[in-house]
Amino acid sequence: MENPRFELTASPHIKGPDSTPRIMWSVVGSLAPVIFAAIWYFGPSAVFVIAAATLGCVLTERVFGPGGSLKDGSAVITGLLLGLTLPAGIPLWMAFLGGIFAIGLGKLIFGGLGQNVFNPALLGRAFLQAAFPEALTTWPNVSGPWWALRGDNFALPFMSANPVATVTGATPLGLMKFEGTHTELAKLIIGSTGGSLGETAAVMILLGGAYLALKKYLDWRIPISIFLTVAVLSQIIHVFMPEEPGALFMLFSGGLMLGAVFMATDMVTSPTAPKGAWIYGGGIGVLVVVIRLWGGLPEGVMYAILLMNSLVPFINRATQPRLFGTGKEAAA
Amino acid sequence: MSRRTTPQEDFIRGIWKENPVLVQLLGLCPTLAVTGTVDNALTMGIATFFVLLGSSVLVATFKSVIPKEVRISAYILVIATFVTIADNVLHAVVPEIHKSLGPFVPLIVVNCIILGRQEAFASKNTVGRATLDAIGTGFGFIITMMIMGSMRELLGNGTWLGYPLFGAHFEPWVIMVLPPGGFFTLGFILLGIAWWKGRTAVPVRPRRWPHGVTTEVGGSTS
Amino acid sequence: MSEQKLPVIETESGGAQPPPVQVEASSVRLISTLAVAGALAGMAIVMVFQWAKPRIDKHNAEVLAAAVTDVLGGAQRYETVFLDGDHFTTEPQSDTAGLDRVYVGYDANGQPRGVAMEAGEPGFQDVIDLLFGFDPATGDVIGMKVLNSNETPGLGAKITYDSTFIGEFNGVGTPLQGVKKDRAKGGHDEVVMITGATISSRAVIKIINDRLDAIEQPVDSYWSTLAPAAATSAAAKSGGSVTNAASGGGL
Amino acid sequence: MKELFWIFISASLVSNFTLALFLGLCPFLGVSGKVATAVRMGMANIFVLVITSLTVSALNTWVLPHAPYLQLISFIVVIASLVQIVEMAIKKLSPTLFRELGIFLPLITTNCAILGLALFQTNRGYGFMEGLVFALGGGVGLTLALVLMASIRETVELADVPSVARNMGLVLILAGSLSLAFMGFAGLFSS
Repeated sequence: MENPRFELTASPHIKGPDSTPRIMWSVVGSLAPVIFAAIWYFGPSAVFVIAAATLGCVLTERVFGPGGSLKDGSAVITGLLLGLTLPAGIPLWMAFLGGIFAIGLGKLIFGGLGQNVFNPALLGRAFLQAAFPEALTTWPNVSGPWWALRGDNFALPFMSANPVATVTGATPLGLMKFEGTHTELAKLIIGSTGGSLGETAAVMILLGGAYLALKKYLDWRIPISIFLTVAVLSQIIHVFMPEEPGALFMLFSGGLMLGAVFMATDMVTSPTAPKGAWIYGGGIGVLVVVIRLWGGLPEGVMYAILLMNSLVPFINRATQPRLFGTGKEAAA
Repeated sequence: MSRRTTPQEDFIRGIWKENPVLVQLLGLCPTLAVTGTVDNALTMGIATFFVLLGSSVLVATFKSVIPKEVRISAYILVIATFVTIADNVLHAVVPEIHKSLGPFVPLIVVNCIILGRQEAFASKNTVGRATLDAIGTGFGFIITMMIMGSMRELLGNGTWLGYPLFGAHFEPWVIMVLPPGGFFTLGFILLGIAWWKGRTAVPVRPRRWPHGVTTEVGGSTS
Repeated sequence: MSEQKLPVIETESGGAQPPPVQVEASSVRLISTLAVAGALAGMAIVMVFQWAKPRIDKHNAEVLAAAVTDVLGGAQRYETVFLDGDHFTTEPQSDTAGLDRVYVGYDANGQPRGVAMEAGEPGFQDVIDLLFGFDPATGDVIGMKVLNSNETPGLGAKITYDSTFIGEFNGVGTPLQGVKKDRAKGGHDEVVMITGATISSRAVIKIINDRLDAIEQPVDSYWSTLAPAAATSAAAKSGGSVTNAASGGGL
Repeated sequence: MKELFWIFISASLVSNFTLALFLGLCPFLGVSGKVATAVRMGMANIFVLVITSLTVSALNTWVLPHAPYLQLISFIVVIASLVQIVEMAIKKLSPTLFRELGIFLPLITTNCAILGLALFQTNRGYGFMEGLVFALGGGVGLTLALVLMASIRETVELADVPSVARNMGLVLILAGSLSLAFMGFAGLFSS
């Protein structure tokens, strides 16, 4: 502490020698199985939506970001993640707009990589959800030919989508909340249910997450604490109120896996100290259960993470007496 | 008052250079709360204009009679009277808009713009100048409300004053008429103004984090 | 008066005045100024209020009358009845201000058409207030109109203007059952909800059901004093609604 | 009981006083630079809101039914003087508490949130207990928004924020993002 040497790189710098671009491109790689599953279930629509969201992010970074900042790959990750949280049938212009918002107001306005408060992809998703609630809650059914579009992807910019010709379904959480019907666990695990592009295939998400955790590119405490909190809390509630779903259903339905593994662990917007990570994960878990069971919306992972993102500066204050220069102790 | 201003300056100042909302950041509560539609924003702007003008004229007329010690109480009394009048008139004349404005009409009382103009200008100047100043500031407020209301209604509903402008297939951006949309719209306008001003003048400030930053910055917050 | 001199003059005048005298003198002035201002303000307010009050009252009455006509399928006139204790009456003993009330509508022939009642409960964002018409003779809801709501524009807010949804309340058995569009079976007690706005739709249905739960008994008994002939069918119907509830309970 | 609980949740989270109803924006944007100050400001606000709610309940019960046109003036005058009296009492009884909260009290009296509470409480026809819970919920919501904003701003102070966003631009975008995140509470405990 006597003579601190500052290396002025962007914020994810506590994890050792790996450079930011290298970490970021590994994350992109770990998303491959999830993207594969999305294309498997949702056909060409998945490719278009993910591409549109990524294009929105990359173009915004290119136009407004500092020179050369595209190389670190963070804009691509934001775009891929945003795309994976969207329903397959969404008009592409909306996905593109979400990408612009995510990078523009979610990241660049704070000064670029490592300085933002909210997870950009989720902020973009929350913006789209608030702006186009109907398009964002129209879930295509997983049946039908693979190559068919899952909705009016090619609606003209600023225009509404035509009513979908294919049958629309509901997410397992929606079915649970509004109809009281359960979805089989096996379906939830392999992902053949309604939902956002990347959230359905739990196995693939865990695969990508395990890779990142092994390479120490994500803090395993965060997903584990989220899973534990959600499982324990919902199981306790299930015992007292049997009509509420149990732990397994809560874990494998909705965006919990995707959010816990890829969004909540975003190094920039999660706490730096281990203790902080536990508090943060626990908070997300509690909020998810509360919003899912007693809120007006069927799913709350996105809001839970955003809300806890806003608490991260506070958690960091509480768990780290000094904001700077403690990186090495925290990582050890 | 270091320098006498011309009547034109009294009038024009409130519209742009000292725009109450965009430059002084006063009266944000109504600017964000009731600008979801143009007619709400316009009604609110006119009501505030009326209260501001009435109070300024009255305060400037009686400035020598009002003792300094109770001036704030007297101003608030005057403002509250005008607001009550405006509230009742709106309720009787445009009941639908009054309903959708809800408690935000009475809340004009605590709009800092009005009390601010009384304290800073009307109580120190002639009736004529106070009138010009109130009209200018009031117009500045109405214009800001209209900009906010237009942006939010156009994008959020595809209409302007209720007339559809973008055709039947326009997909409205619902967020614009929700509370976050209010914050984002005003934020965007302020970013735009800062960009415009930065383009014409002031060189970019140096980064806050030059290389020799000391550790005290981290320590001072705890 | 040049700029440099100004502060000097001020300090001089401030220092020269003997403070106690000034405080004494101004305290009377303070109070009298405020009193005069207050009196003038009061007068101005009362004048405007007297001008506005009848207009506001007239408008409120018109809105209510229009709403009652609306939800009671074109009732010609209506009568306000108050819940005094456990029964409804047109002339309650206690002060009417704090009493629950419903509006009984009559058609052109002076026959009672139905009962309109206000109800409100939390929706998606905020409290939804609505008025609905109820026919105690058949036990059906015969109309619904949202008076106040703060639901999501373009989505939940459709409960106020979506004519298909509002039409669903035109003759539907109680307690109401909310169903999704593609799951409607055509039952007499089914209300098809707005796609994408199920939470707000459900809230409307729940508000009506809860209100009826709480108030149907006294409404029915008041109704039977109005139309003795209808009393038997009202009793028969309440048996009917129990079966409805039982069959709906499994869903 | 259930209704009181909902009123609390609604005022603090679902329709957060600051982030959804835009009440108390002045302190939210002006006094949210430091967490310590924000906490104290929030506490002082809760305190004044509770006093306001009690006052408004009393006025609504005994005075305003007879003179409805005096609503606005009586709210302003009575609340302002009551806060002043309480301020003097605190100064006398607990100088420590006064040092903590006192400097904020005069500021708060002319704050949107105070008059807003009075008007919303009256418009929604809340009685004594409901009003009190509404005031507490509103105060907690306001404090929550204030403290969150302050802790975020302390962090963002250290970021290379582009010059166009240095002043209020970024703060408003942050407020919008917080407001967006709070939309997750929509419909909470409503059924």
